[in-house]
Amino acid sequence: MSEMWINMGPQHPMTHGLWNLRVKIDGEMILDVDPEMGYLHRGIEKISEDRHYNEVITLMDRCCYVAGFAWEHLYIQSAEQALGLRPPERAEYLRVLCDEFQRIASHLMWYAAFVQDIGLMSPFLYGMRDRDLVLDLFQSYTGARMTYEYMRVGGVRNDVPPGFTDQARKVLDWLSDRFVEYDQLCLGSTIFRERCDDLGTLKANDCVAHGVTGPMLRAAGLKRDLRKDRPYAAYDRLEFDVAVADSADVTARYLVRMEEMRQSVRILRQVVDWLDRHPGPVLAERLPRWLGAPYAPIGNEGYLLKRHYAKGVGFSAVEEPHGEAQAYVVNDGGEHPYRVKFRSPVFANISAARQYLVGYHVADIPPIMGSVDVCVGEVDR
Amino acid sequence: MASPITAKEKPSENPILFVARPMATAARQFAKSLIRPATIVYPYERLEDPTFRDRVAVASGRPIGVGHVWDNYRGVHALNIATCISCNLCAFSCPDLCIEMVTVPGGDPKHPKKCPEIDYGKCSYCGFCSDACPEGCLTMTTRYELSVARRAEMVYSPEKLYDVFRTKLPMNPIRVERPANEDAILLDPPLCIGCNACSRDCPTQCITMLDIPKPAAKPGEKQTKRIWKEPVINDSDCVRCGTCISVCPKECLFWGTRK
Amino acid sequence: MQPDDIARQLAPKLGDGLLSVEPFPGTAGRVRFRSERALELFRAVRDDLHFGHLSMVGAIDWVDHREVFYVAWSDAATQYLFLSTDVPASAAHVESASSVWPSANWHEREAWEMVDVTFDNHPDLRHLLMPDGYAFHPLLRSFKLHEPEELEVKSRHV
Amino acid sequence: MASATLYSVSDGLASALLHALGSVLPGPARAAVTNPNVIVGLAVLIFAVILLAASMLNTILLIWWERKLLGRFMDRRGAMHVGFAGLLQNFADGLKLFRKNTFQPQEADPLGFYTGPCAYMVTSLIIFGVLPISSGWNAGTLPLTLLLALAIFSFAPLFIFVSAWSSNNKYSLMGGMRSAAQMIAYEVPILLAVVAVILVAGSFNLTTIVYEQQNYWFWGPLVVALIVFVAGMLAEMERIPFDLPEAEAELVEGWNTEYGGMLFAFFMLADYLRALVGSILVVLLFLGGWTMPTWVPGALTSFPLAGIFWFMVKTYTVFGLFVWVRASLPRVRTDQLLRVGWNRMIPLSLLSIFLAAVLVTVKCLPLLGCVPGVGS
Repeated sequence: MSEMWINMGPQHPMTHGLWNLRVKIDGEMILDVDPEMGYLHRGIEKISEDRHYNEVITLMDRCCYVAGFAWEHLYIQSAEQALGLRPPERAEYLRVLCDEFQRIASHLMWYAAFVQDIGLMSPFLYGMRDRDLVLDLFQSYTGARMTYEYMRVGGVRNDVPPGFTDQARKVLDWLSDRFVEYDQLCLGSTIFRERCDDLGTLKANDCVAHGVTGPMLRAAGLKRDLRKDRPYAAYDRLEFDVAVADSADVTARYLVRMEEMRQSVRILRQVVDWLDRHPGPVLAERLPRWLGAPYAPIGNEGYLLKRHYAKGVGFSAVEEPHGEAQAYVVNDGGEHPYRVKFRSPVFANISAARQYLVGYHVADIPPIMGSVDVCVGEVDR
Repeated sequence: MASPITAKEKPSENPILFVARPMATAARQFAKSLIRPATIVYPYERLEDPTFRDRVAVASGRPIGVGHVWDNYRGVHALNIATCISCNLCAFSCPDLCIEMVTVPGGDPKHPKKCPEIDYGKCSYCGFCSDACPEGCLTMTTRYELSVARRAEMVYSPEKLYDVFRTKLPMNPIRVERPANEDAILLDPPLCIGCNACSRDCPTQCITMLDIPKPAAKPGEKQTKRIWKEPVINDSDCVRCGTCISVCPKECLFWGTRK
Repeated sequence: MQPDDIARQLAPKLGDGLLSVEPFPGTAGRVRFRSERALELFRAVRDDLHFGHLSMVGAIDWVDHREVFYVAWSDAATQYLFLSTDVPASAAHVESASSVWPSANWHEREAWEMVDVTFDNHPDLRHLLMPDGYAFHPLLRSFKLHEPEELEVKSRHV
Repeated sequence: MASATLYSVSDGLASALLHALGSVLPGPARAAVTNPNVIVGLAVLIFAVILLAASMLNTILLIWWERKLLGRFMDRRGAMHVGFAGLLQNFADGLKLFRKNTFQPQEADPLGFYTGPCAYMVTSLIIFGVLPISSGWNAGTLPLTLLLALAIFSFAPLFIFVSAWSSNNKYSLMGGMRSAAQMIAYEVPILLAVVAVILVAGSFNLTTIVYEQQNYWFWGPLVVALIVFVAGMLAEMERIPFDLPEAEAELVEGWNTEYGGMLFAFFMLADYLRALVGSILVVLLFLGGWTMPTWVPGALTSFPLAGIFWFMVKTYTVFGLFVWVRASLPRVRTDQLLRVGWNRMIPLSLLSIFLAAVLVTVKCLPLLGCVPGVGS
């Protein structure tokens, strides 16, 4: 066979979403790749310009559909900075609760998709099954399983219901046992190691140069985690370790994500204990009119603009399950954000695709891209 | 600080063991699921059924739904037409513009009563409307089965939402605390003509028109038709819906902070 | 790292190319610079201040001018640094950062197609999220979203 | 227990039918229909129809079996709605595929595109003609049935490649290429492993091989050959971990990407026909075919058609093993398969031949912990 381009996507089992990986191959070898994005572009940044600060939250859940909480948290942090508000402490812990459970759910989703990519059939369903328990928890206090709309500028919508913490502990116990099974199914299998060792290697300096963050960067041995480096919410009051591996390949990414789930369980146990001991308000006491319960935006625009909140900008970053997400919110004093800009970690991770795909086989594309953990919703936004 | 996890832990080259570990795990799972697979056979078994949840939890050992709060689920809305005050807040707060206020029978002919009509083709179930509802008459229920044969059926009229209310489904018990609000509706007195529009349309009847002294007419000034009354707003009853601002013909009401 | 430190380290290299360094939430500070001296600034920030990781490039349309902003991260200082430059709307172009930080590549493509800021010497300035040949720049303020009534899909009568 | 054979049943059926027909016909016509040659012809036809129906039914049952087993491995239930425990689900699926439009890509070559799946199906079906199911339940006593079965079995990659090439799709082409490359890697070790069996049994005839196992099944002494054979069969059947030609994650559906409707159903059916054949071959060569060990109570081995019953039990168990492998192992890469084929499986199979030769020479077969068996 001579060289040819093949389109992996936009409808392809490897893509896990809508995108197109154009691959130039010679036989089974990859010579060049060119990711094409934009099939899921919904213009969230543009729509946000026409929405109230709280109404953007509904878009954030849809930004990344497997890590909605992380994006809500990200946006809320920036918006609070831009508007000069602080949430109560209990809300911060609740946000950590959401974030870490979301990290587990997202990593379980990644696990399911990743093992499916290398042909492991049953762990796919094990991952989905256990993720469902976390979604049950989400549903019990937010009322939805994927699109939570739970965090508010200035806090969170409501407190967790009574009995939640006990249930959360049970789920955490169950999940800790399952992680052992996952390792047996993957690491214990020589075929898995044959498939994944020394595959898709991206060394630390390449990661930094190409903006790669998250588990991919930590798998290259760089100990960088915003939760430790620039603690936000309640992370500075919680004990955990940063998962790092050193071989920078697909196996290393697997190990890092597995360890992150274990660390999340560790964090969550502390958070749940804290929540039991410290009742309190979950929403800031005094909020601007358009930030509390949503009030009518109608009325006299002229008067409205006369007494706006001080102009401000908000910039914040959170450690999303996929990596480092940033949001930049510009408040020009009106009731809508003037400009919202998001930095999606997967966006940067995919943009480096040429660095970690070229030179491997066609059959290696699914495991490598699986180990990147692509979520197209947040790439295209 | 934990030491870095090292990835290299080469599996043994023994070809027998190499299949043994994952296959043993799969077989263990097989044996477990012979007793009770994780599947919920949906139309026959429902997650919202507490007896079912407990049964499954016992049979499979999974912490499924033990203490699971199903009532918080954000499903189809229920509307209590009787207590609705037509304040429009649900429609204003909807980020997807799926709520339209439509006239329902029961109001007086001059000022018809308007209640929300929800288009579930657009609704994103964010719950902002029920959070905004000052009277608690628009809530979300646990109903989640919504498939219809025609798109027009996705639009739930107030009567249909009232039917949902009457089925006595578990209502979403979460009430968002209204934060103390520093905003109030203020009056710009020189502009007011005392037309009574705000007081007439106020959904909570919290605006009363009080007489104000009529200033002495200056010589040569043309007599205006000004009614010498002025609205006084009772802040504790006001739900801050802004209806008065929108109906004010002279734009003399505005948002502000009460001193 | 404080804004003053940054200013002190950057000033000798850039001279009048550096406009100001001011505090900025969540970061070590905001460096405002002249767009003509962009490449020098990027090199100085990467090599002298050791901000080796470029996280984000974006642009804002302020109607009369456009602002291009960069966010860099330093592992040593564990801090972000915010760089921004103003370019006139009539000639919105700035030197590409992708020769200094390869990660700028896609971010600049996005900024170009969204806010219409051209990045000179960019290796591959193509459409990223929008289809090829798309004539508009959606994040310009002049690009108005349709009124909701226009967007509404009328239900079919069946 | 050769009281009834499949051929004698169909022969009796044919002659009864034709004689009944002849009795109502006038003289010359009666003579014509009761001609022995006509009877034999009809008997062969009936035989073929029974064989076809039996193999198809078994294949569909096999798919159901896989779906149910795989479901439990994955902590779910498998097909459960159509018929009892979902037994009829596959018929419903087949009906659905049958009703679908058969389409052809614009640039495809119709000749290869249509003949590929048909030939794939036909070759898979032909093998059943030479497989003995129980004593006497086979088409004929050809001396070289084992070789014939394996020869037909290895036709498939050719037809896969034909249909892949003529689909004019890059994914199909890569799948076809992989299929062809894979064949070279696993056919040789399979045949070498079979040589070990032939050495011990002293015959190419499958029936004889089974009778040779009356006293001890071959899986004990020839365990190395069994491992090589099972691994090779997994590759031959294109099942995980060796399903690279249709590796779903990267090649969409591999060589049958462009097929839909009944043509796809042909591929699907033929895949499972081949899985059935593979399981049957394992049973015949290593697990004593329809024979059962002596410690099994006589009541369990002497009822009518007990041979077929136990044969089926063994076959479905062997297939269950394949399903277990599929449920717990990931897919290997092409180069890894080739490496395993050439570097591991061929030496192993040569070793198994050597072991078999030693065993035959020193005549110590029953000493090696094999299961003593008895003919049923």
